[in-house]
Amino acid sequence: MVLKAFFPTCCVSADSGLLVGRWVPEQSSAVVLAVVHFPFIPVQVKELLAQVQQVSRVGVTVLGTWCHHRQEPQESLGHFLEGLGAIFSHEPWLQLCRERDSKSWTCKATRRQTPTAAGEDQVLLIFYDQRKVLLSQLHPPAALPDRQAGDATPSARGLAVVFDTVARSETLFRSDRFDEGPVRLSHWQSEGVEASILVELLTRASGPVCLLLSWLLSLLSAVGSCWSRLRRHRGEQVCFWNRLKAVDPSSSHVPPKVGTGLSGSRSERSVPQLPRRPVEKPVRHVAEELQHLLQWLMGAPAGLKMNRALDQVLGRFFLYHIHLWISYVHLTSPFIERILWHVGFSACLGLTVAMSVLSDIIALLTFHIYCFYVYGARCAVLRAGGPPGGLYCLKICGLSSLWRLFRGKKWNVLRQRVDSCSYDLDQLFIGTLLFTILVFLLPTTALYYLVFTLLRLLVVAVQGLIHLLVDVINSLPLYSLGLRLCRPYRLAGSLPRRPADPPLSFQMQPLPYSRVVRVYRLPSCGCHPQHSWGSLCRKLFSGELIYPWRQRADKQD
Amino acid sequence: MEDEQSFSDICGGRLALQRRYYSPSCREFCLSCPRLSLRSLTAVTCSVWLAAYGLFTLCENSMVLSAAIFITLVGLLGYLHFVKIDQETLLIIDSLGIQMTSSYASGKESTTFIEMSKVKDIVINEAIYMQKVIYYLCILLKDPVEPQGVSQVVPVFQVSTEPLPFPQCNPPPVLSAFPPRLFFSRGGNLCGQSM
Amino acid sequence: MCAQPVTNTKEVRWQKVLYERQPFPDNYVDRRFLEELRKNIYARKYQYWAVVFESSVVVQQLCSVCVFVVIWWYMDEGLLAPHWLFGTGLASSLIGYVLFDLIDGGEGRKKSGRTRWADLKSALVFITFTYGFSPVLKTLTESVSTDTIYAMSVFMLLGHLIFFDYGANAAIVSSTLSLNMAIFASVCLASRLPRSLHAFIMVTFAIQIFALWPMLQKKLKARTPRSYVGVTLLFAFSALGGLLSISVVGAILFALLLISISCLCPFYLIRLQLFKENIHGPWDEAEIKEDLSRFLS
Amino acid sequence: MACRGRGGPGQPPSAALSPVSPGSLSASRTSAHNICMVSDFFYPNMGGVESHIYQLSQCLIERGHKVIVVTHAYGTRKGIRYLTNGLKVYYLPLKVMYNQSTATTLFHSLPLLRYIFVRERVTIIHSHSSFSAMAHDALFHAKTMGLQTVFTDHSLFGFADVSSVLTNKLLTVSLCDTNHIICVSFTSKENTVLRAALNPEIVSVIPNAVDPTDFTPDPFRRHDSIITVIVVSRLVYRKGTDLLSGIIPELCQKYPDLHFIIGGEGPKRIILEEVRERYQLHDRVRLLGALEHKDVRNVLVQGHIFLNTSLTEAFCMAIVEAASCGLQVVSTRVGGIPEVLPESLIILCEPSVKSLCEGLEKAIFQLRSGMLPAPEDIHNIVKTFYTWRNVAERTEKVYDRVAEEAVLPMDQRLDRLISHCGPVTGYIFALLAVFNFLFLVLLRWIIPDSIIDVAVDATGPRGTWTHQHPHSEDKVEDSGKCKTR
Repeated sequence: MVLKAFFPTCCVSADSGLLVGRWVPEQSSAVVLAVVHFPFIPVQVKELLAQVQQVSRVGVTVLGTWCHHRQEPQESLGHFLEGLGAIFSHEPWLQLCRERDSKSWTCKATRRQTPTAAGEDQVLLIFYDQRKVLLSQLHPPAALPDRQAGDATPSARGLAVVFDTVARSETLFRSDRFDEGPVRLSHWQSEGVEASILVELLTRASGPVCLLLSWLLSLLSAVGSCWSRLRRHRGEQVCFWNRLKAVDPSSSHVPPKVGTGLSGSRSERSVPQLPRRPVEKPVRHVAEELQHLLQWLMGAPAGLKMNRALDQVLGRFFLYHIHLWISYVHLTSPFIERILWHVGFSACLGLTVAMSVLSDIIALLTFHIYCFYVYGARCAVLRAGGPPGGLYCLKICGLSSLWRLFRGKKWNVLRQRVDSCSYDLDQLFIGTLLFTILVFLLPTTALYYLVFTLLRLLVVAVQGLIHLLVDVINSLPLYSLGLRLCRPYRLAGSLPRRPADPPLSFQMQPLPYSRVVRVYRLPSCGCHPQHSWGSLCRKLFSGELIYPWRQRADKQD
Repeated sequence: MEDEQSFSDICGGRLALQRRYYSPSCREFCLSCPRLSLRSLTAVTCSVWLAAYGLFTLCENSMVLSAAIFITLVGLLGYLHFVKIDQETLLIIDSLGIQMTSSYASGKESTTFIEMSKVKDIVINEAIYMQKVIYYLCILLKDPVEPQGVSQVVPVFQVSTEPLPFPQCNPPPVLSAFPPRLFFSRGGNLCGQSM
Repeated sequence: MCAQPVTNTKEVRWQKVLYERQPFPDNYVDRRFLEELRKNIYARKYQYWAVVFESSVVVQQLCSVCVFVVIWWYMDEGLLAPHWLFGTGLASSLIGYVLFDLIDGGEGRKKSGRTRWADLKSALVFITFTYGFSPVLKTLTESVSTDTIYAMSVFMLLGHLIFFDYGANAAIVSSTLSLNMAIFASVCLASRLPRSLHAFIMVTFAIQIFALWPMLQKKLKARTPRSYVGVTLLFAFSALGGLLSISVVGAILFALLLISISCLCPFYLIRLQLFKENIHGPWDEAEIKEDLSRFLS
Repeated sequence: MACRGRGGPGQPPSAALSPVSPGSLSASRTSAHNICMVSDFFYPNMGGVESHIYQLSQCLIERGHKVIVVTHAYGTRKGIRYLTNGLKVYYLPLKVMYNQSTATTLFHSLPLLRYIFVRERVTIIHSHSSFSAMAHDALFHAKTMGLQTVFTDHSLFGFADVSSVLTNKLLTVSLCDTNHIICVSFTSKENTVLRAALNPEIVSVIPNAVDPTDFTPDPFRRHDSIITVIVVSRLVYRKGTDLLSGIIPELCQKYPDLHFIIGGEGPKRIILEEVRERYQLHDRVRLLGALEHKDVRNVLVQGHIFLNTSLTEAFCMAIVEAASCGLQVVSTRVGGIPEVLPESLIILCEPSVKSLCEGLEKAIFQLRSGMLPAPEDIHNIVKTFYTWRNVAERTEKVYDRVAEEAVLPMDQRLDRLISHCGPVTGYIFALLAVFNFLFLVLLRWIIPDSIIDVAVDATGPRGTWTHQHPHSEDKVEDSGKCKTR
């Protein structure tokens, strides 16, 4: 097996000395962590290593020698380095040499104890950036649980071992060359801890800052919405009083109070004109639009030939309903206003709360559309004076069973299939009569159903969009994305190498954004729509009620 | 050490294979297909523009022309950036891993690295691809949970539509790095039929 | 069959068995090849006049449709008073009802176990529902164009003729569907009449001619074939007469149609029998001739 | 066939991967064929056709031929798989229309089939089952490409109704220029000859076979205090389930110690359940539901009498399997059933409840009086009748004969279509054949045959399966993995 030596790039220009690092026998790879410079006392080096080993629980040892020829090759140094191998016994003993022109590297690994003296392995030298490796995490994070458990023997495999080793032996990097320690080391922090502390602080801080920023952002939006709400309300009030004042002199018999709207709503045709409140206005607008729509439907919509009598009956019924709705909204609007105003403060709890509240308000204010949809779809017993006829769902059911009768078949409930059946003459006659009538009335009801279903779908789509947004906000890993943006190397995806020159260098490739989102996605609580598109369309066609955002169990009751 | 050979892909186009040996334990295979030829580019652009001009003379709306130009540009950019692969490189480092790099015509590079410890096997598999049946080289990855199983199959050298240069029944030289082995996918259990 | 060297090939006779290895090649064709082939074993012999007699059912049904359309036309034009039609219909229904029981001396009634009370109830249901729905029928197709209604009626009446149970044993026959199509057509046509009373009477008449009349016919045909032929002729001539009063060309065409169905078609059927070649053999799917439903009842 | 002019850069290092040119192949060994079995019906679908294809292929591989199977994808089983002994199966992604048969347009399968035929260097196309649209498509394409064709018909068809008139016409078209046809029984041969208006000389009769080692008797598994009747078939009308529903109450009332075990599933199961309920026979009539093929033997050995109520049958494998297990067989006298077993082993009845009841009573009487031979004896007689090796041997002769024959060139093929299939159909299909040819020319222009790389033979004279993979086969089988992309 080829021996792999991972060498930190920061030690490339270090003086000659000893290589300190970890030996991973199962992969036959040597992870060099630092270089101990001359002069040193072997005992002290051993002590230091023992300390490090105790703290980090990584088997840090002396791996071999490092020789940097700045001047002419010194024969004596070579021999000296050879001799060191006897003091620090390690198997295999690594000998790394860099020539002056920095182009040529020589790398040898010798095994002493092998009886055949030619125990030289092939060595593959790989450079790595110590700082980046220290700070980053390899994905997929396989070694993570091990480290948390504080297991002394890392079961990480492959490259994760390198990461693990570097990350664990942080204590080794505490000292720099300005320290007055007994042993001088060369590693990524050896140029001075002070400077790097700032960097480190910044990096450490970037995480919380990201968190804080995201929180601030949501707070800001919430406060903003609250503020705009407050301000608009105050402005409206001022306007209202101004208008009242303006009205007062001309028509003194109108009492200056809010309740005037009530008297206005009693009049038959005219929609109450008085105070227009922020909620009432759009609601009223929607209601008016609905009225126009109904009037259009009561004529000959899009040139369709509808049954006049049924058309009129249905149209009048829905118009009456809209009228009821308008008066209801008008009556309750002051309370709703107040409630909404207070509810607006819930936005302080975050953007998602505000959006959820918004979704609920939309649902509340489009209740009439929902009602129409239900009436159109099936004869719900919501009101005493329910709509005439079972409308669409009943009609479809009736038509399908009568069509079976028409063909002389019937639905067998026990066997769940269509059987042929011989009917009596009078059954046939009445069935066919009803079938004919239903067929000719179908277009009228279908059109009403279609229009109201489209309206309902619009509302559902808006609500769904809001839910989706809330879901995305809830589950988006803001911290990880921020980290990826600011410090791409912290999340290392794969580790490509560039074979520029024989010594391979080891580069970190940041995780792509899509994978960041996928890996760090928070578990979202949002319920996904139960229906597929096909089943949704089928349900729409057969006139079943659809509740895209509700659990199936709720629908039973 | 470097040598170069030329092959034809499954559609009959030319492919060049370069082999580089950095060291006995580190080899690189580089498969490059010819760059986008000016002639085909011109032909496509001209045909799109001619069609647009024909449409323009019919409906006399100059939007058509601008839309055609826009579509051509966006399509070309998209083609160069996402579709057209100029070169695919496979770097194999013994006992460390396999790195696959594909460089697109626009200069975009996408790199994947697979650790050797995750590689279960390298096989040539056979598959139905569009209206063809092709051989392709792929890397089987080990399942971390179940050591016998295969968690993923990574195809190598998928120069867009030319999955593997398997010309003239010659085993691709890439395979000399590994013991070439044809992968006979088994039928598995067939409804309990004893076979 | 396999490469066994056989010395006395001539003495070995070929057998139609698979379990023995025979000294013949696999593609050997014996003299006995196809000896079990039979042709036209189930072919029937037809008598000309019998076929003509059977074709009268078709003629009857064509005439029914014709009479219905003619009556509707008269009503639409205002040439026929609804009261008169109702009276006639009622009278003929009563006569038919009495006849229905008289022909077989009440045997059929005993067999089916249907009481007169049930008959009365059915009649009441017909009348009440039709009368109750007639205003709805009147306004039902207001917004639909007349051409659409005509097209639908023609389509439905054709369907009625196609699916009617003429006594053939085929998958396409469905008397229920045929009757329903006729009622549908009559409702469509009735909704075009000027008043709701017209509509009511038209639908009643449709029930009489499409539902009750064929029942009587069937019994007549089974019991007294001669009177049936007479009734058919009478009915055909009355239908022709009615059509003649509306359109001469139509009447001539209709007469040609009736003649071709009752005389020419039987002739062709018998001529074409000569060319019949139906192959049977051991490969045919066996038919289950017994009635197996007795095990389940 | 495609010819490769130039060799690759550098000579092929291994024989397994060397280009196989058809010329050199035929020179080296005339008797070895490259056979492609095409049918919509193959494992994991179960049935007579499926096991026929599989067993025949195995025996042909054993005899040194190269065999591949082409069928359509079943669920997630798509792509290319290898079965035992390197039988290569292509599961093509074609749409299934009805009853596991693919939809046919006569054209859409040409590109893939042609690619497979070229890369596998197929010389003989062997299609199976007249219900399989893919089989007919493959015949059509193979003739366009100039390959030899063989067709095996597994079913019988009547002549009486409209649907059979139409299907027979299509069969006439499909078989009119097929080189050789194989039928599974003499009745089937007569039927096919009549249906497709063929020359009987080009129709061979090669029966199906049963692996006798799979169906061995086990007399200890059955209770001798009672009499058990076994029925194993799909519960559909054509298998006479309606007759069965009449036989069960009739005989159960007569013989209190008679039990029925019914294996199989189908739409008619409900009437059996109704009968069982109506006559309170829950303890005596057991409905096992769908059976896997390996369980059939375990069911068979539990009984004394095997009852087959089919209304039509080309070659009834079920009665051979039952007889091989040592059961007395009672069957209807329809189709090719009388040819299958000798009189001593089978009681033949007319397809009616009365006749079948008489047959069963006769069998019960024989059983009680001890006149029946021992199961072992029956097994020993039956196992000599039908073996797959014999089938393969005889099929090989057909291949040898076909390989000598010339495939009709395009003009003669058109002539034959027009003269043989009637004026209207003939011209229509001649036109379609011309279109097919033009489509083939187009495909050859887009992807020339020389570009299509040759597949590595797993079986056949240069098969790599046996030489290279005795170990890996075991290993892979143990892990039970199956994957394709």
